[in-house]
Amino acid sequence: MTEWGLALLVVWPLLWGALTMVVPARQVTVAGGLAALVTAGLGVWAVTLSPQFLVLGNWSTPLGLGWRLDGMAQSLIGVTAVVGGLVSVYAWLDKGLPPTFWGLWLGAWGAMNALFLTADVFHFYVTLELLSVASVAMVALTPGAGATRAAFRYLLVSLTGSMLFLLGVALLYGRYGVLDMTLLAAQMTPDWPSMLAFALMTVGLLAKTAVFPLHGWLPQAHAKALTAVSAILSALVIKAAFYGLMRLWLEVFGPLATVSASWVLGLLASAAIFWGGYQALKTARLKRLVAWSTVAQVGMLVLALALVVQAKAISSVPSVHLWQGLVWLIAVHALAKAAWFLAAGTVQKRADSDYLAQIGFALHRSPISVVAMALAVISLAGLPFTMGFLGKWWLLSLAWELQAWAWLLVSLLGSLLTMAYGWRLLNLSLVNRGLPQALKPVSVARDWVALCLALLGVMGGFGGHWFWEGV
Amino acid sequence: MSGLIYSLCALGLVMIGLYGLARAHHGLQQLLAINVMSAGVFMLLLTMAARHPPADAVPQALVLTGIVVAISALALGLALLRRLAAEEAESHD
Amino acid sequence: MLDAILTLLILALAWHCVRTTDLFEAIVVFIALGMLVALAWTRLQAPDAALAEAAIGAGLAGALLLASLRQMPEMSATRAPGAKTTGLGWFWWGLWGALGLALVSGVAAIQTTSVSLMPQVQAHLSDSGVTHPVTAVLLNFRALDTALELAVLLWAWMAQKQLFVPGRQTVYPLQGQVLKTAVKALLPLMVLVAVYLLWRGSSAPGGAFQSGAVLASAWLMLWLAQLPGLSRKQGGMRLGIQAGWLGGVTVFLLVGLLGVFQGAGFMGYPPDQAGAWILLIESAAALSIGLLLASMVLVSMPDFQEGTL
Amino acid sequence: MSSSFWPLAVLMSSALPGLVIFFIPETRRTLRSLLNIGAALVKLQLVVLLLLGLYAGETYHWQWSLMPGLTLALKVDALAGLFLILSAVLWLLTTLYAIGYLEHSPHRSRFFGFFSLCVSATAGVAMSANLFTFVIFYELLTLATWPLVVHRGTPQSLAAGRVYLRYTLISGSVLLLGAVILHGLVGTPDFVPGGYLADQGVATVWLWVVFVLLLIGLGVKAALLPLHGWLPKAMVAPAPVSALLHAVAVVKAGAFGIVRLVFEVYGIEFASEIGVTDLLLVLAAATIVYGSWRALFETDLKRRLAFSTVSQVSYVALGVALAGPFGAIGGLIHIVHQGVMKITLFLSAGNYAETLGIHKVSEMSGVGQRMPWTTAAFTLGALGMIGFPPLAGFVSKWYLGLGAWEAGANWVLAVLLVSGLLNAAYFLPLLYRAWFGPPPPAWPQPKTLSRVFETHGLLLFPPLITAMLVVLLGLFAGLNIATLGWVQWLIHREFGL
Amino acid sequence: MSWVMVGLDWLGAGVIALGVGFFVAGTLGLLRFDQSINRLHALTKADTLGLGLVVFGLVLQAPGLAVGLKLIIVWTLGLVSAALVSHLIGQSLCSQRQEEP
Repeated sequence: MTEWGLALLVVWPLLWGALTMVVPARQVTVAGGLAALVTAGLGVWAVTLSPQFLVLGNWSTPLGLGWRLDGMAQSLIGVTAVVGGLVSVYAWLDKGLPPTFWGLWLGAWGAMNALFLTADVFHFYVTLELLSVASVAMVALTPGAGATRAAFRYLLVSLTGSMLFLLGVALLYGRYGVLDMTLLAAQMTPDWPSMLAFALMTVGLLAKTAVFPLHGWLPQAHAKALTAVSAILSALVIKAAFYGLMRLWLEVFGPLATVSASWVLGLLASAAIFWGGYQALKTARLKRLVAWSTVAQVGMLVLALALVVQAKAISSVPSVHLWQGLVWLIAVHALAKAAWFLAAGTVQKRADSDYLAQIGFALHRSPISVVAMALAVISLAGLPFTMGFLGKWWLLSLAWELQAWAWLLVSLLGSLLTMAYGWRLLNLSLVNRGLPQALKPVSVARDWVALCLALLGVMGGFGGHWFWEGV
Repeated sequence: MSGLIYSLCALGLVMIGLYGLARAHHGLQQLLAINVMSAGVFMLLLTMAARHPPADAVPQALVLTGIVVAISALALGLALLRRLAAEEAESHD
Repeated sequence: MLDAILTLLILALAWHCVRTTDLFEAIVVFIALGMLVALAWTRLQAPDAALAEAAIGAGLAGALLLASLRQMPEMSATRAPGAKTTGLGWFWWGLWGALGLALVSGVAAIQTTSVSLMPQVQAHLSDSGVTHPVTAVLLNFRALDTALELAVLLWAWMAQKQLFVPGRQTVYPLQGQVLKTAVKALLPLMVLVAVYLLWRGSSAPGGAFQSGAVLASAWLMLWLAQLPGLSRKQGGMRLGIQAGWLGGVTVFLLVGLLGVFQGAGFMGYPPDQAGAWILLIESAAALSIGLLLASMVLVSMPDFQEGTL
Repeated sequence: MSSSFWPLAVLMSSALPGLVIFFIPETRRTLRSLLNIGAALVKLQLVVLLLLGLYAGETYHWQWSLMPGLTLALKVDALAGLFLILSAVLWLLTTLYAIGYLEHSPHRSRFFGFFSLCVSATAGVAMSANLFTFVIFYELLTLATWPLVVHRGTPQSLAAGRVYLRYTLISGSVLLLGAVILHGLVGTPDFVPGGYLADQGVATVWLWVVFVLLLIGLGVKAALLPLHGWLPKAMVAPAPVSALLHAVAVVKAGAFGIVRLVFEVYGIEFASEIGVTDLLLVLAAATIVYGSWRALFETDLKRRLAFSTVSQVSYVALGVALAGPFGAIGGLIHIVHQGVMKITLFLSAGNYAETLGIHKVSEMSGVGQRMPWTTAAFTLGALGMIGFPPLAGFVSKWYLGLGAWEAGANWVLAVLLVSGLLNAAYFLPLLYRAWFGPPPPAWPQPKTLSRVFETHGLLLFPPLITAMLVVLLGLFAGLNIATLGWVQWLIHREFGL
Repeated sequence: MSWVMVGLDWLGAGVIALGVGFFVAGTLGLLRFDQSINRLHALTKADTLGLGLVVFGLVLQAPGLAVGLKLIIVWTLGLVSAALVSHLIGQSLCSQRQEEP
């Protein structure tokens, strides 16, 4: 029964995504919406399964493809299901969305589910490629030259990233003759070709996760995209590439991921945090601020990964729930960033302008979106009563255990920066001098979806202990 | 012996592709550079396959998959470029 | 000896393709490069890959590039001659060189290791339903890879359909009977070749991709000759075309799903009927690849009207 | 350790109405006031019940595990009871006052929503049973108070808000860092009266680092010397906000945190043994003198009161740092007494500003004739602050003196004396001018808020009640229900000193 | 019998060499002629003849009849497509020339 369910998890969104090309435009939103909700249901159901290793087509792994459902994959599938489901509800309410959005979104979703499940390195490349094609297409949905240029730049960076990743896969196959992650991890020896493959694949994935030196494409792409699309990109698509990084560093290239290697990650992460924060403080546009905050938060995630790698390398440190913390931080960012982007999009639609100077009145008139944004900022900054706070506590205690003072300081400064640019926005909502202007009518339901996502970020904090002990 | 030459050729293609990508001024050149690079990577995979007779079928299957992915990415890139050209032409006149 | 010359030729062409600032020249050189790379792959005993590279990598990609270039007139003008080519600073050259050296040393180290999955492939070939190892890997052992790759093609087409912008350049229509009669004569042969490629895929190099490419070029020839063929206006063609697009992915995934019920696991086929299932999937895939690639090239044609697809 | 839900009930009694009030439309004034006052009364009732239960030996403990090794735990013990009763009583009075004060201003639902959230955060701070929960509620207090400080939305209030945030959020992170390091060293057990760090064998350098970090975190809210900058600036907020928050909730949370830290994390003997209390002593003393000194020169009434708060709160820290039974008693009593006295002063200052538009000290002359009752309350509060014998201030200063003498730190006695003189120096001329000074020809913005009283009924009675409390707490300190009796019982039971 | 085979091989090789010569001539024509029409002329004529000779040479060396027949088909297809393509290019060149006199 479980194999049938997992198969459906991947096949259902892809099939319905393909079918949306045939369904006439009027019914597409309904068909797409329903398919999305069913996928969300499947995703949540998948979380309840017990971890297992599944072989496709009864061909044992070195030859065939393996699906692995361990704690990390399950939680990410669950996060994608929850955030994806709610963003689909928002997209269903957003009338301005072109119908092809649904086909692309379901394709991306199917790709992400397949990506989280796969245990094969080349299959990971193919799913990542499908995800990138769908995401680039979604960015290009917005009319206007800006979006097309941003989409083209996104395509270029992701193609280069994929090529480097594939080059790494070729070297790995040349060296070990095996493509399955678990088998690779077993045979991995720190010799020159493996190190080269490791470096190439890491750079490839760093480009796709938009970590500091290779982040150029993200602000335009996420700022120019439609609201629902930018939420999907920031909250979910980035995480798929980061998941790849997690798999490589924590599992496939275990012996190679030494402490000095984690220093490289840490430096990149710190640069991302400070540069992203600085730009977020400087920018004058709403969605660009949220996009730059994604760059900074991705930095925090990579910093957490660096710490976990360091912990695993020393391995004397008691495994204080290493990967759970990482997945927890991913869930925090997914929920908070999706809520922030949706709320920002609604407010921007009401004020019909993206400039921070002109949205004062719209902010003032959409209290629910402001609360959603406030909760999202609080969760990202790691202030209490949110999942973010627990995530930050875990990160700090891990840094303290490893005596990694630099990273301890960076993560603290990072969350302070988050508060700084987050409050820049909240200040606007409390200033009641915004000049009254005609606001575009936007259905309140969309604010509630954003608030619902933000509240999940808060409620998640309470339900956490079954995640930490259970999974 | 011939395997080594072709792997050098493959790496040459990859390096030229990277150089071309860095140096390109026009979107089309960037796409061409990426396709040159992917041809290089595929050739590397095939040299891995041809190290010992009989030629290993798995990398060849990977290359087939890779070619289709490369062509779809190229087609998408060109579609974006065409639209960009149309939009810029509109904005000029 | 031949390999050395071929390698030098390929690298020279690639260098020229990248260095030249005239886009048309770059594309022509790229097509030639595709041909030579296909030749090199035959030397590497990879006939399937060579066929695919020649048909798709050089042929269709070339057509696509040339058609798109036609629609970017003002951008195709080469950079002003005086402009300083952005000489890559010594730092970048150093990095580039280092990466090159690293790669060469890495690959050289691997050259001697003798690891290959071929023994497992040959061991399980008997119950994979086909005799040709590449097709067995593509459609049986790593079936989900191919299914998702078809999905990539479909989603790329979905994006292009969304991005379509009618061409605005003047076009010189190809009148005269010569093309029409030639196409009428060649078409059955091309379809025959496509079916033959598809059929022999189970026992020798060939299969869905190559036959799909031939089908695509057949469709293109039809359209170029303004013969009625691929257009929504003709009666049932509209649904036929859309079904064609989705055919490949949907059939593959549904058969895969069916595998779960038949006890062969997701993306698996019961051993005795494997050959039949694979043939079904291959034909659907060939049809949809052909249609998709043809549509992609047609959409980039300058004089392509909105409603035809 | 019965896991009863009482502590949660106290917390929810003000949090839930707060959340409901957010959604009440602006126009429904009566519904909002009813809900507010009802919640305040329920909370007061609950707290009184709990205190009686506590006196009878009950224990109330509730916990919820969030992460392995980290539980959200609420416990009502004697110390928590002290702070709870203070915040419950004063929240009721200030709500009445706020309803009167914000008669026609916009965004009242938002105001009262955050107002209740802030009080529930204070209750959370009081009842938190381990450092992890304390940090959570402590930061939540910042988040709940910021919208109140910035309530008016004017540029000055936004600037004050920005300063407030900069101080509190940075100190919050420092506090979190200290808590994490402590968690790394010894984990996060519940607060234990004798402190749980004594025999953990932790290197003293780390003990000092953690203490300094936690002290910085708490010091900002307790307005210790270098970190007090935000308090005077936050006076821009409406009067009820500056009254409840900056005299009772926020500032007291900091002081309460210091008490928990020294008594129940380090343990009083261990703390003085490794010498951290000396650091605290010096800091408290310096703040006391500096606060009173700056208050002397402030021309704006509320800023003068703010600086006097800065100095008064450090009495609590002083009492804790004296590491003796009497010092401890003095410090703990002062938490309540200073709260009651300071709120009287702030409410009266709010009355003056609201009814006559008086903001400057110089405008105070002759206000006694125009508003006798408010000025009477103001006088009682001021005399209490100076430490005039029968009033509440005197009791705590007396015990502080005893503690200082018993600890043999004579210079602390001198500090108490000097600060008492300084208090007198900045309050007495004020009183003199208010009662005996000639009334000005016209008040800055005179408003007749009510025909029968000198100002709006809701504005007048709360300061009177608190002034009466100042007197009662002074006279009947010894009763076990009054603060002194409660604290002596607490000190005897908890610390066996 | 074996010398017949050897003779055929040598004859085939000679014919192929001749074919290659024509190919070289065709490419030379491509590079030397100025107008594209003339280049078109050189390419179609010389290369098709070259291809014919090469194919004929291979047929001589071909192991079996089937392979020979396939080679013939290849040559005919080459012929047809060369003619078709040159016609189309010539046509579009002329229509372009009518545009700008």
